[in-house]
Amino acid sequence: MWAITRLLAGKDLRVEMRSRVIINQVVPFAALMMVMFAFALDSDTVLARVAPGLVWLAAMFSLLVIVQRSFALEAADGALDALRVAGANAGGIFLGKALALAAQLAVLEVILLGAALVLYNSHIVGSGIALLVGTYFTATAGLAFVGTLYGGLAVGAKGRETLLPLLMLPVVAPVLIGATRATEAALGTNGATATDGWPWVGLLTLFAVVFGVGGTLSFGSLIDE
Amino acid sequence: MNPLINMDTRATSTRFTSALGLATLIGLGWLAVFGLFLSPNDRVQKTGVRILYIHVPSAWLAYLAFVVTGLASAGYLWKRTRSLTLDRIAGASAEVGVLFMGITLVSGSLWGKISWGTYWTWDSRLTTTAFLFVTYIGYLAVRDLGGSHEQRARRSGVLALLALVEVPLVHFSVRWWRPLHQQESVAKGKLSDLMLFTLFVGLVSFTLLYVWLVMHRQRVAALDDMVDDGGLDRALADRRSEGMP
Amino acid sequence: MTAMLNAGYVIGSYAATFGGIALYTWHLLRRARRAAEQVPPQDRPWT
Amino acid sequence: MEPVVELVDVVAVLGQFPVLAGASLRVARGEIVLLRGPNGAGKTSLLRLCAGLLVIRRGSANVLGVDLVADRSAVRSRVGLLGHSNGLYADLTVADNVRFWGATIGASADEVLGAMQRMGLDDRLADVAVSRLSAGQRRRTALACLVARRAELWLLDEPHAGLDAAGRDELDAILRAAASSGATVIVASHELERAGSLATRVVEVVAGQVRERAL
Repeated sequence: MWAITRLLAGKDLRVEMRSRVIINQVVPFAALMMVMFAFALDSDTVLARVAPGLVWLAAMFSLLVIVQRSFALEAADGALDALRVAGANAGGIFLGKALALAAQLAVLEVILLGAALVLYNSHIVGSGIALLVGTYFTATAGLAFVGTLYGGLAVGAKGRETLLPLLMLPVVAPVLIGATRATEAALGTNGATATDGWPWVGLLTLFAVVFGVGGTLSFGSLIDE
Repeated sequence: MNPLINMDTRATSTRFTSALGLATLIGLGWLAVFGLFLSPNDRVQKTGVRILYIHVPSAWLAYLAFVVTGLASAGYLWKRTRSLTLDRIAGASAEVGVLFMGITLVSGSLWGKISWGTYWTWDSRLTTTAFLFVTYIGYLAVRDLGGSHEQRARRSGVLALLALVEVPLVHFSVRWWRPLHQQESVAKGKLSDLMLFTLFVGLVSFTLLYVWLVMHRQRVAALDDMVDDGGLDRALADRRSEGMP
Repeated sequence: MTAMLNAGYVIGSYAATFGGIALYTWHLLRRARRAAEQVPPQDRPWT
Repeated sequence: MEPVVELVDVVAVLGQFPVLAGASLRVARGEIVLLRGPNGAGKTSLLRLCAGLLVIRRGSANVLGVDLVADRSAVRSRVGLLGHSNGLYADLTVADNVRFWGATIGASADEVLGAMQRMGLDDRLADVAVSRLSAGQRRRTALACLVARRAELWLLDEPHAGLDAAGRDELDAILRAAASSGATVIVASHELERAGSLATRVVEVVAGQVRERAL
């Protein structure tokens, strides 16, 4: 199982290295979202206040795009069939895809957070760095697991472009809430302090564990006919 | 013509469901009469309390439906109790649950308009309910994806179990997010005997309604599956005669 | 005035609830009849 | 000897359509069986079924001693399937693809290299992205991935399509060598002249069913 995980994650990252779709298309899309939020909200004080929420909202919409891309790769030339015929462990496929997804998402989130600091005039407080890192890892893992799980379910289905957001967005709502609150605590938004944030990291961890385990166990029955 | 009385078609009806349907109809009629006319106004909530007689039972029904969906799905996924009937019950129950969750949201927001002066607040119970509603709409969409019956059952079974784990996560995250949630409004214990009785009538008749609806919906699903399978024989005959003179 | 308005909300909620139930039931029984036409009665496990 | 493939009255559907309508087929070890028949007759489905990818609605199927009705997944790692699609990642290079598919089935780097050479893949192609290859070169790459698998049962869907004369000869030689070393080969092909000389037996697939036919 771990061998196929490593193989698949390596393969997905290599595809991204060669095609640069995420770097050339998804990152600009996410940055554009951050600018559009500023147009829509049109107030520096409001922007500074809602910056953490906007970062994670943009991350979530970008996740939808990355998941579509990740599974379009497998569907394009029948690679998913070939993986199944190769007898690849389904749990391994799940973890491999999720790992690559998490790595791509992680890079994207750093850029989004940087954009928020520059565009929305937010600041990281010194005591919040550990919290921010904790939030970042747990939320990214949770998002990647959910994305892979539902992406695999929708792959090959008719109308998958529209089905995926319907299935995924309600499920990632706790991540949006948890990551936003924890990031607010780390940035000191609205006078929140770092200690307010740690329970949220606990929730994010629980979320990631539930969907990581659930996905590894059930992925085989989701992608099989 | 009331569709509930129209039992003579015998499509998915049996003597049992007909009797159950009749009992449900009487219960619902009784509920309407008691809820709208016979029960008194509440001291605090005035006439708004009347909405609770249908709101609380429909919310109860919806939650019951989703629990049944989860249990039936678990039953399907567990190898020793695997049967497509359980899968169809899960689907039937989820559909009825979505209907009543929608009804609950409508009647709840009307009640909120009377009691709080607003249709919606971001209170944990309301928000969780709204998320459940959307989650199970997605579940029903996945059931419609096509493929074999077994594939449908497997996919949607996994999804139902994930949704079941998801509910507490959503609930608690929303609760921490907005700690200042509304007080439990029904459990304040100021209801008169007649009010409690009306609520009781509501709960009983909605539970009967749930059983009646799920039995029928499950049988419709069984018929649909049989039509699919029976269609196979015809399709096979067509297929074999391809290219024949 | 508010009493009138509130009565409107109450009636509205009853109409939505019972209307929703009736509509769904009608739809369900119609589906049942349609599907049953294609399956002979002896094949239905509940008859 | 126990047959490698034994299908009895197999029915399989795609959506509502029965792609296989009671197909029966017996293939012994070492055979090279040619499936022929009109488009849409069910050749592709027959191959996918043997690879454990299709749900069996009726009938029984046993491939390499595995009961496909009970457990389809157990047979998958032991067969090699080349379908209509090549299963290649267009953004990766030829070498990346062959290495990836080799690794998924546990083939060593040398075996993969050898397979590429046997399929006449130029060393200069190794670092070219698959998206820039011609259809024939892609087919050769996919075949190299398949050769590296050393499967017990080879299932090939129109393997000659898109290949030039040299490629076809190489493929035929590889299939003969595989069969003589104990593997079993089932080929669906329109190239009757060529495949006919390759096959030990020709089987006609018509309307989702199988009819034996003498050479």
